[in-house]
Amino acid sequence: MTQVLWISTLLLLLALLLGLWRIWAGPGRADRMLAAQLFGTTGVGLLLLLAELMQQPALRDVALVLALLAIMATVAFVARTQPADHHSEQDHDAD
Amino acid sequence: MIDLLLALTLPLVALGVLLARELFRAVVMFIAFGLLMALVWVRLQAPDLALAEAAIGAGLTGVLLLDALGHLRQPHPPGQPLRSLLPLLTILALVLAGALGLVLLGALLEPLQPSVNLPAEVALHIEASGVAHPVTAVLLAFRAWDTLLEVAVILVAVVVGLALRFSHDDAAAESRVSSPLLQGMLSWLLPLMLLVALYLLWIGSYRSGGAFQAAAVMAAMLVLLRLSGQQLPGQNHPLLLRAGLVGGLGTFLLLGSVQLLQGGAFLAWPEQLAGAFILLVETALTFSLALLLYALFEASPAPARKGHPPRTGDQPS
Amino acid sequence: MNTFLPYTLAGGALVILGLTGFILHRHLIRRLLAFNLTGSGCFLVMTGLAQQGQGVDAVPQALVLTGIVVAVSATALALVLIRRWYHLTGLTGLPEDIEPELQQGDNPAEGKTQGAPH
Amino acid sequence: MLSWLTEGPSLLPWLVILPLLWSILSLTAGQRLQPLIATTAVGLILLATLLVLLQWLQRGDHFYSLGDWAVPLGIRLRLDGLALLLLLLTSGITSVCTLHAGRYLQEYPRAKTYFWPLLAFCWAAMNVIWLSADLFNLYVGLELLGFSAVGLVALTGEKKALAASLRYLYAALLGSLAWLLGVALIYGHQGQLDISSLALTFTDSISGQAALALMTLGLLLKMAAFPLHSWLPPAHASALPPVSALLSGLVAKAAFYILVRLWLEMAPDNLTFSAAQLLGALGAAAVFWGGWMACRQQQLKMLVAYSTVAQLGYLLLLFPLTTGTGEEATRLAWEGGWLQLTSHALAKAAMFLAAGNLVLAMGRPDLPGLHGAGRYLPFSLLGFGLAGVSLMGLPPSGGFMAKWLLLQSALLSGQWWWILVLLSGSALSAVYIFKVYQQCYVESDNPDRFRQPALVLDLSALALALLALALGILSAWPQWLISTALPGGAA
Amino acid sequence: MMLIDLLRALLLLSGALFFLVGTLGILRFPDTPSRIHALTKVDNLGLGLIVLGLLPGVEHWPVAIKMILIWLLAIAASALAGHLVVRVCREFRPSNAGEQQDD
Repeated sequence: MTQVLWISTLLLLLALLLGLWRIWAGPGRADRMLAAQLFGTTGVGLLLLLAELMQQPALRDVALVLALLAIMATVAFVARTQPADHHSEQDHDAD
Repeated sequence: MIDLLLALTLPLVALGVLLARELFRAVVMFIAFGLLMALVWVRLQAPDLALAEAAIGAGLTGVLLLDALGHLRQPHPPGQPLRSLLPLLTILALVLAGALGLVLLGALLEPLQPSVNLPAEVALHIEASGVAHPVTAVLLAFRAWDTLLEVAVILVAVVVGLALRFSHDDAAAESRVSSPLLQGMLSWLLPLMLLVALYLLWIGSYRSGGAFQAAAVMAAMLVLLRLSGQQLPGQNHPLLLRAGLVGGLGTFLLLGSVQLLQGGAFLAWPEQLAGAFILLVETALTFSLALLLYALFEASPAPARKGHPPRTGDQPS
Repeated sequence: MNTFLPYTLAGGALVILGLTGFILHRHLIRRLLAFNLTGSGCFLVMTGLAQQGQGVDAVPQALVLTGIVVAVSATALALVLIRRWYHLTGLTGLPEDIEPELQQGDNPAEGKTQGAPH
Repeated sequence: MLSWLTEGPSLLPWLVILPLLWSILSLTAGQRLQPLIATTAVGLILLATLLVLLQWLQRGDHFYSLGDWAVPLGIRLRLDGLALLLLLLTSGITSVCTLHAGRYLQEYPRAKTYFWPLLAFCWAAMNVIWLSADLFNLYVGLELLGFSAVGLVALTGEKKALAASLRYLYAALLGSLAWLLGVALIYGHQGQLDISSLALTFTDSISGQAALALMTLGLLLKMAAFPLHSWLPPAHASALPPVSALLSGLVAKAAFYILVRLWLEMAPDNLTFSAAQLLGALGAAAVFWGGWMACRQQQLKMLVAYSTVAQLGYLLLLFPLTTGTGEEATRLAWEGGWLQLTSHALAKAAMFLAAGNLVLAMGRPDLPGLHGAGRYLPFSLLGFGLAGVSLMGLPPSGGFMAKWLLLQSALLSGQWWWILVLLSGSALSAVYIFKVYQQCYVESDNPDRFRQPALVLDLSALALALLALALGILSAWPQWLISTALPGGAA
Repeated sequence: MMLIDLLRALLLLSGALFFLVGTLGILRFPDTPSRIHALTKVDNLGLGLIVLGLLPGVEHWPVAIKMILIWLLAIAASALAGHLVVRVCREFRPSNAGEQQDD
């Protein structure tokens, strides 16, 4: 079982590195932001695996916090980083 | 294997942050760096730091930076100065970096001979500290003096932010997201965040967690609330807000002085009640630090609307 | 204990990279990023080195926690100043080319804003 | 009373608690209560300082364990003659600055609201640093000091002040990181952080040397030593005058104080002859460069700020003159160095306050604006002039006494080259101070443009200048105080 | 016991593989909407599989609830992120196409 956990952890780490490449390569801002989002989810998975592997239950709390706050960067990106002269259009958007 | 991979990735990501041509890319890379740091702290057997890094490094700092980025978008005069000095600076930086690298390599690889075994000391005295979790014991008993001053440090940063804030009219111009989906999600996400914050606060006395991590989660909750364009309850009571900001430091000082006023030492907790006192201080700190961290975000000057140049502060009358 | 060594060295590398970036970048936010990277490097060295010697140690962990909070305060403080500076001048860097040492007398920017007649 | 002084609990923590309480109260109380709070707080802090002095006279040097946790686990405060000197100096100068600011800030209603809490934090941070004996606690103290000082500089929100405060902040942050890295190395290799305990175990290792070098670099940046000084003049010149006085008089000295503690107390054996000479050479370069730049300035406050760079340079001469120079020369240099710090703190605070008054009166910040000041503003000019006497090192000022002691030490130890530095530094300061005077005595045809500053503004500058002057005559007591803290316990 | 272990191993490995494929997905798809699709679908499935694989190993039920909660949170977060970013793309397509250089 431990080996499986190790291999899964390594695979996830690999996915993490790929995600890093995605953030670097872009090309657009939206892509970078999304890649960062996925990066966070991958981190959550990694933390859950490590909690089992290292026998550290506290790591699940870390994963919980990470999952809770995962949305923050994207919301800040959408709310604030977008062109400042567009706020009026942003406000009355309906989905 | 994991350790080597992580340890190698860290400087590479740092390089990415520093070399990114577009500033936005640098900031997103930095957010990813924060997350990697959280993983590194996990591997360094420091879950408390992983928690703090996940909440502060990947959460709040990222929001602060993205928020600032949004305000710095107008084109600025091209050709930043200092072109003439740049080659000189480059050489200087490289020489410095090289020297520092050699020195550090030497220092880091030197065999360690600690004259004191502090972890053993911590284990020896943890019983008397009133809490079971070593990091909390260090923060709120053994080295409470540092923690007290650190709260003051945040307060100073907030005060400077308040002092430099633009007038309130400008603040109305800032953008926010208004999406029904976001509102719907926040209606259960925010209470959940509050719950998790309280859980972290409580669990800090015997496991990883504590005031700072709890405060960071709570601050994130307030920031999300603000980003989604909602009013904070009590936002229009400046005195209440001020009281909240100084409340943590005040409570810490007050409870720390209880023994002092009875002839004991400052920051010594009463023998039987040490655990209760620490929990009390931590609770006050959590709420106050959350407000402070939120204020770090909120106090930053809002952008001026076009045609309304910001007030430039005082002119002698 | 050897698992901690790679991180200590990575911390050292971060410090060096961050320092170089801090010196070479002119954009204030980039310098702030470099500062944060250097800070993380210092924290890694602090924890990693101590734990290499003595195993898991709560003291450096607590110190680093303090350090992280101080670093986020520093970042926020700097961002407040940077924004205010940007809104007043439209610059994202310091006016390095008007270093007082290189000028006859004093900062010309001062002369402009204060309009001191000679 | 006497028994309470000898046996009662030490009052050291109050020196930090009181300013922190002040800042909390001033942040929550309304505008009208501020003067009352400030007066009470300053009064109480002065009282506490005085009582701490009395306690020290009764029981001598002592430690105070915070939370009753012993080192190496806990943090302790340390009171010795040197810390006491700086506590007294801080209380004195800050009180006068508070007095000055109370009147001066009436012109700056917006800045006033946040000036008081920041000032209180700054005071708390200085007292933390003077009393701290723990490397990491010093880091937190340095950050608290740096942030509040940066905030004080930025307070007016003007362009110039913002640029200066940003530069100051970045320098301070870089300095703190260097310090922190040094602390990390020391903790990793030694396992403890208390300076006095480390002094017993500090070994001559690569990591030890690297840590010392890093921490020294950080502190040199923070005290604006020669090649790293460029952040200081704009920051000190663009702040409000009471802030400039505080920064130049006291805040800039904090890093030097720690530097001395570090080298002469924690790792005296690691300070080699060449390292000490190098530190001295940096100081000498600062004396020349700062003096030269001060001579070239056209703005009054920039001139005074560059003079600070020069005067801080003298302090670094302490290192070569106390390293391997024999007992008598070491003692002379030790007393001379700290006396220089004391007299410069008083004189420079006075000079910045006076310069602020002059600028306020003239309505313009440049030197030609001073024309006619000699005739119409003699009182404001007197404060400036008396402070200048001490800076130049003319008898009977404290500056003279300090330089005289340093001179004797240099003679005794055969390091004649420092004598040249001392003499030419004094000559340079004479040049820039006379340059100000010269402008003041150029006749002005238009007396109406002067506005007489309020009496309390002039008086506060004058009081500090007189103290600096009197320090030369009454130097026996401070000298004794300093000598009790001589490293190696020669006293 | 063996069967459960085998199942867990299968779940964990396929979860990790899903992550890898998902990340590759965002690497390979040509435009932002389809990349968002890859993000929200695949990585949540991956995390779900990993959580499922880990569940039999936990001793206390609150821990299991916590892990499921984490999974739900992650799903909600990436759905919301996808939604918000799509909206931004729709609004600012012209300005989003090219990269601006900030310095």
